[in-house]
Amino acid sequence: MAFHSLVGFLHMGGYAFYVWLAYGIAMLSIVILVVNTLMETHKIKRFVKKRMLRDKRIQKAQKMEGAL
Amino acid sequence: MFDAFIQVVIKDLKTAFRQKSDILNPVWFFIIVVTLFPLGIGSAPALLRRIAPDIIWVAALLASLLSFERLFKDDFIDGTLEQLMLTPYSLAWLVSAKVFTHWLLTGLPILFVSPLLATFLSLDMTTYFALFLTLLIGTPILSLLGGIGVALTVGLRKGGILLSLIMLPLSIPILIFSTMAIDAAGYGQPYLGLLALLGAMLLGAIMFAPFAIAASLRVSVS
Amino acid sequence: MFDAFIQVVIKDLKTAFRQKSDILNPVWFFIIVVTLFPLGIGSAPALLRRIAPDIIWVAALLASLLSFERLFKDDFIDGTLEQLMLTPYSLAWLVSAKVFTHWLLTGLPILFVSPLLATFLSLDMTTYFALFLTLLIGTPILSLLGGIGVALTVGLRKGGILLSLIMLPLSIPILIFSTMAIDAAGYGQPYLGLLALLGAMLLGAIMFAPFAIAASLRVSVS
Amino acid sequence: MWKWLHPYAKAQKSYQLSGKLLPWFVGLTTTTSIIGLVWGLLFAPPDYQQGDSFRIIYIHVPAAMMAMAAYVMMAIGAFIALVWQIRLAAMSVAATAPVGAVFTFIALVTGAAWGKPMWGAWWVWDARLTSELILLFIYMGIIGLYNAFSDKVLAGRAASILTLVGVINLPIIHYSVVWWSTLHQGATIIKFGKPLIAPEMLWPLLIMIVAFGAFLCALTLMRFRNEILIRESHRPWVCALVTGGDK
Amino acid sequence: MVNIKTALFFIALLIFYYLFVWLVNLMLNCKNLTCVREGNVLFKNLTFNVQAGDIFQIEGENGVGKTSLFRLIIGLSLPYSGEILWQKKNTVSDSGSFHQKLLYLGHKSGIKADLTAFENLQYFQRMHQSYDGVDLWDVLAKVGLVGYEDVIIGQLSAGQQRRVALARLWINDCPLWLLDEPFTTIDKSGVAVLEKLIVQHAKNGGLVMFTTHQELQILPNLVSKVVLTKLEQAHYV
Amino acid sequence: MVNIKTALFFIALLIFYYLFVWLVNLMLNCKNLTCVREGNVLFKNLTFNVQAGDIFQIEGENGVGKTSLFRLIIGLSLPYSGEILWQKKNTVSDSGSFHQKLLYLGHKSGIKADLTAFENLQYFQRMHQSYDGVDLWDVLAKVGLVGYEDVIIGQLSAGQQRRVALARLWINDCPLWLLDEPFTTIDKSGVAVLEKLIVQHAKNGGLVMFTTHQELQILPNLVSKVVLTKLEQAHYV
Ligand code: HEM
Ligand SMILES: Nc1ncnc2c1ncn2[C@@H]1O[C@H](COP(=O)(O)OP(=O)(O)OP(=O)(O)O)[C@@H](O)[C@H]1O
Ligand SMILES: Nc1ncnc2c1ncn2[C@@H]1O[C@H](COP(=O)(O)OP(=O)(O)OP(=O)(O)O)[C@@H](O)[C@H]1O
Ligand SMILES: [Mg+2]
Ligand SMILES: [Mg+2]
Repeated sequence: MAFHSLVGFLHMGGYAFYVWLAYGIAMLSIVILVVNTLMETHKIKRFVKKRMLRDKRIQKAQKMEGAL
Repeated sequence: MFDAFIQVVIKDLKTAFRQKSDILNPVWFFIIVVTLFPLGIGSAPALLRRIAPDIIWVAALLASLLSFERLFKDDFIDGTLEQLMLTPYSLAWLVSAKVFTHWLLTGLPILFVSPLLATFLSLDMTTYFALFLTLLIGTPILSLLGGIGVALTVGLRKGGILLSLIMLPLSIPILIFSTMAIDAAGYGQPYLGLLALLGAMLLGAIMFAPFAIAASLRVSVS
Repeated sequence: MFDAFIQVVIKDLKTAFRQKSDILNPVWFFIIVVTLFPLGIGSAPALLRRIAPDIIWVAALLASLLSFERLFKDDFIDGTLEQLMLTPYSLAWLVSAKVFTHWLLTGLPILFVSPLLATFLSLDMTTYFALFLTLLIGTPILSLLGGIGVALTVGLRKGGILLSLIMLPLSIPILIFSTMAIDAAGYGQPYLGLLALLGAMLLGAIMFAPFAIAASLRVSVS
Repeated sequence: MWKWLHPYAKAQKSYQLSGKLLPWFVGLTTTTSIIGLVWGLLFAPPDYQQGDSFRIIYIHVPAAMMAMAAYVMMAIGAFIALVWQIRLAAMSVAATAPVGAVFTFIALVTGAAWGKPMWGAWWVWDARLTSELILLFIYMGIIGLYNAFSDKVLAGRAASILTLVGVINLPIIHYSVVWWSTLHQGATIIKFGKPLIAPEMLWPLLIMIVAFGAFLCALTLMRFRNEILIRESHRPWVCALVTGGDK
Repeated sequence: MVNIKTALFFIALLIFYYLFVWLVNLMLNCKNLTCVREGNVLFKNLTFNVQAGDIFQIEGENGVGKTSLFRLIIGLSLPYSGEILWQKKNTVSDSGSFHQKLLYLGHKSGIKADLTAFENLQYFQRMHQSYDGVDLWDVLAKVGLVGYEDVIIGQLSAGQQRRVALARLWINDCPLWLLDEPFTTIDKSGVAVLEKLIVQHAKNGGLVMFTTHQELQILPNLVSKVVLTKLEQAHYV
Repeated sequence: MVNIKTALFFIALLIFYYLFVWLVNLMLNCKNLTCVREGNVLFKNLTFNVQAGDIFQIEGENGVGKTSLFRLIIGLSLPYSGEILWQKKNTVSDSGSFHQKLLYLGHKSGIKADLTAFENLQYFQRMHQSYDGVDLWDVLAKVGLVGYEDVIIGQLSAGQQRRVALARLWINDCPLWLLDEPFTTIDKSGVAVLEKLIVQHAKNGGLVMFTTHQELQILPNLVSKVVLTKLEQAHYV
């Protein structure tokens, strides 16, 4: 164990700002990437569902009166 | 009236956001141009700091210029511009909306990334602050002037570079005043007067440019 | 084969000359960008001379970039590009003709005006000579690389700035080697090695770029 | 060989296979990164020169290495995609690019945050830094190009072409930058050579490299699955997958 | 006697009524229009009036000046001589109120390729304030674009793109329609629907001017024609 | 006996002749074409053959996939599955010789707005080497552009521009013509001339495929039709 207390750990021997900045931004960008990936999966599935609904709608509309 | 303004802004923003890269593009261009210079010059922080305001302003000018065309050209090609002129609203008012959108898409992002570039070019805090202020006042002027240039060239099949030809001389005063202000800030001198001058130019541009743009558009479309 | 090449060149030149300003545009842009810098920096000949090669090269790069789009975009919009792909000739060969025309319309004029700008930026004879040589070898590479970028983005509704995003990193080595060569010349050091390197890059580009362009065009058109 | 595989089965098979592989990589990532981080942040001794600021190394170096590894993966994928016309390979290029870009970004930011206390400046135009920055630009170009196409098959091909052009250019960029910044550069930059690193510092670093590698693979797989879903969205198996709950 | 008085009274009323209607009536007068493009005289002293309920077809071979005439009328370009009156008022000096009453559909369709069909119509609707009540999904269904509401226009076929532009005919209350070849790339069933719509609009008191080179089904019996012919070389203005 | 022998000989000759003609004959085979755009299946397993002398009209409502089919055939995009054969050879692997025999006219007209009509045709002629003998002024007269030979295309009317594109039909010796809505914005007399030209081309052993939504005069009796219909939802590949 290189640090004796939590405060010491957070202080990082005087380099707290730089170390935690580096780790923080790294974590943040990784989290954003993961969330983005998961959201994309979600979006694709929603899109496919929407398209299946749309196909149904198109079928229903096939016999509409007075349409162009 | 206001609703029409907002509708135009919304439409243009939507069009831009549809092509997601489109929003980032002017900024990326700006960043890349700024990084090109150190690449050529080599890393000599003092030298870089000396020419930094100039580089940043030229890059902003070019980024703004490149995205100007988008402002009206697309609308001209697909006929939306014709239709815009056939709405009951004042054309000058509607084009102000387009210019405003353009600033939102280029000027504003450039303001946001400017700290990053200040770091790249090793600017100090005071100078950066002056740079930021000049960009804040200057980029809207660029958008307005660019609007005039684009409106004049939009009907021509090859407006692209002709536009830059018209635009660049017009924007030289802004460039000069801005770099003067920044240099003054770098030497610790007062630069409020120069800022005020820029502000006055902005006011003038806001008052007159929309009408110039509207008139030019009428010429280009017929 | 050769006839087709020449036909394409003639057609593109004719199209450009029809819009007379089109030939002058890239050069004007180049000149204006180069003059913007002294305006911002103020008159400090030593400083200017120090950054002159850099400015000229960045300006050449941007001028070349701005006129790239014209290379294919117009042809894409009016369907001429489709028709070009339907001729019995190799597409790579035909696009070489287009790239060659582009160089004739941008690289060559830039070479011609470079003495003028060297004077503006108070370059001495040796440095200018090196600058000229690097421009002579470098601008064709820019045209070829630009061809790839344009071919990739021509089908997109908003290629403009995406193109610069793709292009600029690719052309950085040329910028660096060229400015290195010019700087070396300025210090009276030999720079033939660097020129040879640029020449090798040119050869490589001539060999591979047409195929990359052709492949990209096929993607963009379909 | 590839071409004779049934054209419909390939994508679905790959989707399922990658689904099976994914948990393993996720597991590997979590375990190694926890071990690596705890060891590196808490137990590794401070550097005698740099103090505790050196702990940035545990993300900086793995991120920088994986940023390049990602590009190598993409290049291989792009080559396969173009030469053998395999759509799945192009998808893998598209899947890897954002991950590589984020790693590059992390390497840049952590490097900058390390540079400020060490060199006194967030950024200097050193060869390594510069080529890393250009790598980021190239990644952004590939991503931007891919996203700009609406037809993802075409997008994949375009991105593959650009990736290959980038491959040819990367070494050129690398050497040009190295020569360039060593030509004029005197003592302005404190050059960092290979640090003589103590084993108790080195071990966590190696573990973190494994963690980042596993993470690269995991994320690439996830994005790869997304790409497959998008491009196969007209196929019955995707519809069944979507309506039949999560799988 | 009372009878005659009341009869006179009613006759007077009728006269006043017609006078009133005539005064208020929607009316487009083109007076002595001459159009010169690049030094060529396209037509000379063209005069005609369009009134409520009229359907005018501008006819003439390619390049005779139909599109140029339309652009004159709506004020996108100015005539060499002559003037255009809307409700007796010059359209150039009073363009705002004229444009409010005008729907123009040109060779260029005026829709944004980057927006979806729905967004395009929404923008049009908002810009023209009117007809806020109309359900755009309904309109899109009417032009046969069910299922394409959220597709970006650039990804539609030529005919589908034109349909989006035509959808505007359902969401406006402008009396004057100027349609420059509205039927291009529209398939047969689509053309039939459009024809019906135009007839309906005229019946409701609208004014329609259109051009086309196609054979139509219903319209030919109902239209008045303005036939433009190529001028002889001698006709210099 | 001699008679039978000679008869047999001639019969054999005839058979060989037909075999020869059949082998050499110009022929386009589309086999099991499936087209997917943006995840929508437009058509599935479409198979048809076009032979010398055939005129094919691709029919179908807006957005059914006619243009997409043309682009597949000429190789501007690749089919999801299936293949196209020209003279029994795959068009993708052997595109050079196929393109030599092919004339395509799409929604985009493929002429340069900055060049004059004459220059455009000259470029086309030179790029295709063939028909050097044709007098281009003559051809331009045939498409009704006398007096517009030296006008920049951008300054012509919509129909006139289309006419310049169509002028190519007179200056090529490609047997296979693919015309995507060639008649749009062309006036009636122009359409009649085009129809005659197409019939003539087929008679001379050419192959024509075209689409249109307009009523035609001569062609309807001569064409074979490929009718595309919208697929039901169930048709996922
Ligand atoms: C923005 C600034 C920086 C960037 C972009 C950057 C980038 C890189 C890159 C690309 C590598 C190569 C990884 C590999 O070999 O696979 C690397 C390695 C390394 N960096 Fe940085 N770096 C930066 C700042 C720093 C600073 C300030 C330090 C320490 C003072 C540092 C220390 C190291 C070390 C120790 C390595 C490992 C070298 C090795 O491979 O043995 N870096 N960095
Ligand atoms: N560029 C494109 N990107 C994606 N999808 C497209 C694109 N162009 C067309 N589509 C889709 O493909 C389908 C068929 O289009 P296509 O242009 O082949 O129709 P078409 O039969 O030629 O119609 P039209 O009669 O209107 O010309 C359309 O439903 C459209 O949604
Ligand atoms: N942009 C332009 N600049 C100069 N002259 C033009 C321009 N557009 C058209 N003209 C000329 O004006 C004449 C009439 O053109 P116009 O477009 O009005 O014809 P049109 O009747 O609409 O023909 P079409 O049936 O082909 O659409 C043409 O002969 C053309 O030469
Ligand atoms: Mg017309
Ligand atoms: Mg079509």
